[in-house]
Amino acid sequence: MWLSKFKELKLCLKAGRVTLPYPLAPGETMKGFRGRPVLNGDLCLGCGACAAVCPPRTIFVIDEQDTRTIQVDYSRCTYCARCEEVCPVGSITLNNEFELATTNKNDMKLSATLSMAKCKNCGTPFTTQRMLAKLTDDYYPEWMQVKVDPPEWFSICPDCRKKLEASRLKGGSKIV
Amino acid sequence: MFDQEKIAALLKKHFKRSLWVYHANAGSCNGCDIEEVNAFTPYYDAERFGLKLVGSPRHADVLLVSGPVTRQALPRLKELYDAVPNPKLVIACGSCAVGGGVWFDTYHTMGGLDKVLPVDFFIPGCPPRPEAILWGIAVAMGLVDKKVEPYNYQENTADKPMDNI
Amino acid sequence: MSTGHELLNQIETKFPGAVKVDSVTERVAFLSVCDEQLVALADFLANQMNARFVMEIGTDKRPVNQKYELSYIFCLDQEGFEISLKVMVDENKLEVPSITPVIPGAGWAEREVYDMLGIVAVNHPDPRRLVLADDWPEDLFPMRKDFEHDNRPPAAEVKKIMKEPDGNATVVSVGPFFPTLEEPAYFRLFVEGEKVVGCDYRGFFSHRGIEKLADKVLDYNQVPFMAERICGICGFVHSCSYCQAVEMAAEIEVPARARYIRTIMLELERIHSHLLWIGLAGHIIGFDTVLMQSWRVREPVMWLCEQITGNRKTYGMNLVGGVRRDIPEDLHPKILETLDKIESESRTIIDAIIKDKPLLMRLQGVGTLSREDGRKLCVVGPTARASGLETDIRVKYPYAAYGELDMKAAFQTGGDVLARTLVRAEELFTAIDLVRQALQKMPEGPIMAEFSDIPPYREGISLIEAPRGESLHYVLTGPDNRPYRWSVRAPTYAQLQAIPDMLSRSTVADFPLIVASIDPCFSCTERVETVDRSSHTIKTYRREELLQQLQNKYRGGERS
Amino acid sequence: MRVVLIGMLNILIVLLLSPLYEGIMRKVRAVIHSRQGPPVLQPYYDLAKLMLKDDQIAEGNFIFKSAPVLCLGSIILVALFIPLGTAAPLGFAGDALVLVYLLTMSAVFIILGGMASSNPYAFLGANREMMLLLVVEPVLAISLLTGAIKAHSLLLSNISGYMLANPTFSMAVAGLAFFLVIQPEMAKIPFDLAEAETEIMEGPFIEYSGRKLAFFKWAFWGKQVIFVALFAQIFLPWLRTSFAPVNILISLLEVLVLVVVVELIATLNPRLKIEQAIRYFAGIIVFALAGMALALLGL
Repeated sequence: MWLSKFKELKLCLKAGRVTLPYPLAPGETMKGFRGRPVLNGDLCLGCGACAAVCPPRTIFVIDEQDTRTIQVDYSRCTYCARCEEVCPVGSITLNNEFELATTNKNDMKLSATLSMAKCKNCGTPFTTQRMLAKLTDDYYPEWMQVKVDPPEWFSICPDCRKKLEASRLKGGSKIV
Repeated sequence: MFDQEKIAALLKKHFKRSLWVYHANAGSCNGCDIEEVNAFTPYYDAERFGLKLVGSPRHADVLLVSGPVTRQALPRLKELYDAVPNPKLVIACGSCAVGGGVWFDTYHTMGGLDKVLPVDFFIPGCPPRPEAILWGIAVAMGLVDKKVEPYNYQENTADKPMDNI
Repeated sequence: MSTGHELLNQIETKFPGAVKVDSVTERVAFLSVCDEQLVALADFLANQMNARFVMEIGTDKRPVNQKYELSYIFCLDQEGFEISLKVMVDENKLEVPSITPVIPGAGWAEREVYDMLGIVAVNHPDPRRLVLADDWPEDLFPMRKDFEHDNRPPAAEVKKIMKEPDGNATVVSVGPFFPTLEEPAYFRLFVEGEKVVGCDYRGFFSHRGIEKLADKVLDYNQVPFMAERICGICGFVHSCSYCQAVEMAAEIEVPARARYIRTIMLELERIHSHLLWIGLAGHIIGFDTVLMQSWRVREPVMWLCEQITGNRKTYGMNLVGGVRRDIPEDLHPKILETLDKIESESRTIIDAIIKDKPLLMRLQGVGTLSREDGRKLCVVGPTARASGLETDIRVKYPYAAYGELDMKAAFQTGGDVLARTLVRAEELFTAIDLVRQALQKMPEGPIMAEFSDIPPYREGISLIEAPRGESLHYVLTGPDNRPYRWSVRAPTYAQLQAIPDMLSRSTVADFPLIVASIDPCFSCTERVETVDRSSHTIKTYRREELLQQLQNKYRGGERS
Repeated sequence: MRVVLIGMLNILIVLLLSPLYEGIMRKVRAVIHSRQGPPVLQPYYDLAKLMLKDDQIAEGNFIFKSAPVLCLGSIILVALFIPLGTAAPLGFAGDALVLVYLLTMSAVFIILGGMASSNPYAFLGANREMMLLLVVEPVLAISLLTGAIKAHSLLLSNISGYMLANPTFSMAVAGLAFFLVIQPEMAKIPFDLAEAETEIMEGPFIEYSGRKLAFFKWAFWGKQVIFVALFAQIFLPWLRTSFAPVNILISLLEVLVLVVVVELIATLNPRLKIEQAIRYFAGIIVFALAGMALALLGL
């Protein structure tokens, strides 16, 4: 019995002290670690793809009259990085920070407020200006080639588009 | 017979050296609980900062709660809170306790600890790494300052007129 | 095919015209029965065909066909075949005959169905509330489709449903917050001195309404992340199991590489879970050095997982159809190196443990569960294998890449805590070996299947050998990009029923160790919608038996 | 005057140094656990904090309230009866018996406090403490009596003097028996049954908080030092000089070494069950009695 105890003692001492210096020295994370979500307002288009896939439903798209706000409240975030995966422009990413403790839950709120584009037909705001600009930039060359569907289509809200298309098919008026 | 505020201030100082933790799981998935225990194991060794897990709430200074607080756990949790002697800290650990987690709005949870008890510190993470828990405790002890802050971006429309469309 | 057809033929001969075959494959048969025949058929399956009752799943299908559907799932472990018996319940009748009298293990499931859907199991021996909070109103049933997931009804009158001890035993409440149970669970031990003479259990402190969210709010690809949070230790098991169930229902072929990656992650999870268990068991008996050393050995696995998946615990790897992250070639040396280190270190620790006499004094002969009792109580996983029951889902019902790997299930015959420790120790090394094999055999290729959409109203069942035992996921696909019904049966559900049996010869000092020896995971068990709180049916019956025994032993049986 | 001085010194050593020894034990534990461990001064911080905390149960019955103070008081009293490098301050013929009684007293107050807590765990803990007391105290008494028989005196200093002069076989048996009860008397694993955190949530102390808990803890640590010191003084009487301060220093070092040994045993063993512990000590009682019989036979 004593022998086994000595063996155990040896086993324990052999490992030596393994305690990491953290938090006195900075902690390291592995490459690819999914830490805190970061929102880059300069890139965000306001498409809301992140909000649609978020399992804890903690990303909101809040539309007001002239603005659209993408709000991330990562207090209940599950750090799954689905938002990062679906974001078309990389405006929401998970960085490697994990030291998130705070006294105030508001510290965990991120938001980006973007201006809305108004429908050229009815004046209702229907998407963000950036979204519109992005679509135009992406597809403008193609339109120029095929010479159909003038870009003006994109400045009109889906509702108006439907109506206008309907009336066009009936041989009605042209687009404004 | 004592000046309560003075004592509380004095204690704040002493909490830097000695903080006894009672850990309550209010319906969590176990992830946070295991990481909390992990914070006491050799690689992280929370005990070197004077932390100790205690078995009775009467001995505790900190109520470390994980889980979204389920309806069934709520009354027990309140009893527990009352059993911890003053001055005490309440720390919500993990996304469930901080914000309610995936189930923040379901019929059987309360959607986070701050809905039912006054919470002093939040440690988000799902689950928080042991280092994150140590960091949170260090913030609670006043050893380090919190790092996170809110971010609000406002698009400046004046720069980019949308006339090109 | 033969097994399924043979069996169906037997049933057909025995009960002509009683069952309608909905579908049959090599692995599973979905049958419909009428409620008059249910009890006889369940009796036949469980008590003559040796099938193991796994779960009863209730679905509110009123929006589709004005009926409730109850699926009773059985497993034929010898043949590796699953049977689902479906019974339709009329929305105005809300009654079904109870199968608990013939299968005691169904007691919890039937009570849960009542709690969740309001369907009464007629003749149930102990129809008490199981899942919902004590102050939940009587007439609200959360799994009905017309119940909103965020409906939080005001508190109703609290009913005292806990049992009182007979005679002059003292009540010792364990929990719901108890230092060695990392999770809330409430046991009432009836003790005389240090001897435990009975117990009662109230669980479901972790009932969070997960299943409701899946059929009301989240979509197919959000559910895996929630499933992972059913349990913080064996989360990957749940997300993987859910995905497999959906993939089965939708007939999605998962790429081989994804299956291997799943296998590797499942086994890594088993490694850290077993090391964790060894540590906690040591902690419970006051041997903190075991806790510290085994968790020290475990930590590199966590780092490895973080490197592979981006998180230490909740890996977020699974989506329906495959996995999100690949395990690149350049990580292989690191994985193998970590495994070597863990293998040699845990071997020395386990060697030390099994030679430590005082430690063996605490483990040997404690919480013994005989092979026979184990079979009756339907225990699964390491608990079953420690009692000499050779049930390992990885061998009997191969999933992921297990069919292509070489493995042998560990088993012991002692049935006590020591045997459970040894089984877990052996599984630890099996798991290390499996990861090595999987890394070697992993084929190249995509990690995500191509599929268009998931057809509605198909059923899928997935069994996985979690570190704690068999875990079942059932999915009924739905029309609006989310499961119509998703139900989980965690291993602890089955194990908890064996606790009173194990406790029967124990003392207060042994109690935490015995509970821990099944490696309980209450959050799994109570996850959601479907689970357990202790079967009072079995428990009551057992307790009386036990009281009788103890009285005979200690008091000469003078009291009845 | 000298008595008062030495008395003060003993009390100071027991009260002021006992947390330090506790701190050292925690450090030893940490080394075995492969970790850094708390600072050696940690127990002082803990005590200071507990002293300042609110007392959750200010009400409660008289026994519940007074048990911690009485427990600490009895330890202070014991400190006056033990030799710590010098002769015991209150040494008189028969002090060995008084010592056994007083040491039992401190355990009795813990039991009373637990019983008065009206908590099933405290009750269980108190119960266990009582059962342990019943098997452990006899060993203590028997081994001291063995020494007394050999030395023909109940005076501790005479017993240790005899040990120094004639380390006989029976004295060795008595010493070994005494050593084996240090572990339960110090409430260390494998015999910390009464306070087992993971089984009965610190047993008798479960309902105590703030100052009362601090008193209990302090008394506990004091008792640890007293026990080890007593063993070192009586059964390891070598290494003494004629100069008192050096003697005190030597005995403190002896305590340090023993404390480390005790902690090593504690970290390398699991907690036993109460019936296992009782069976074990029943064996030791027989062993100690055999030693006493040998002493009577003159061995």
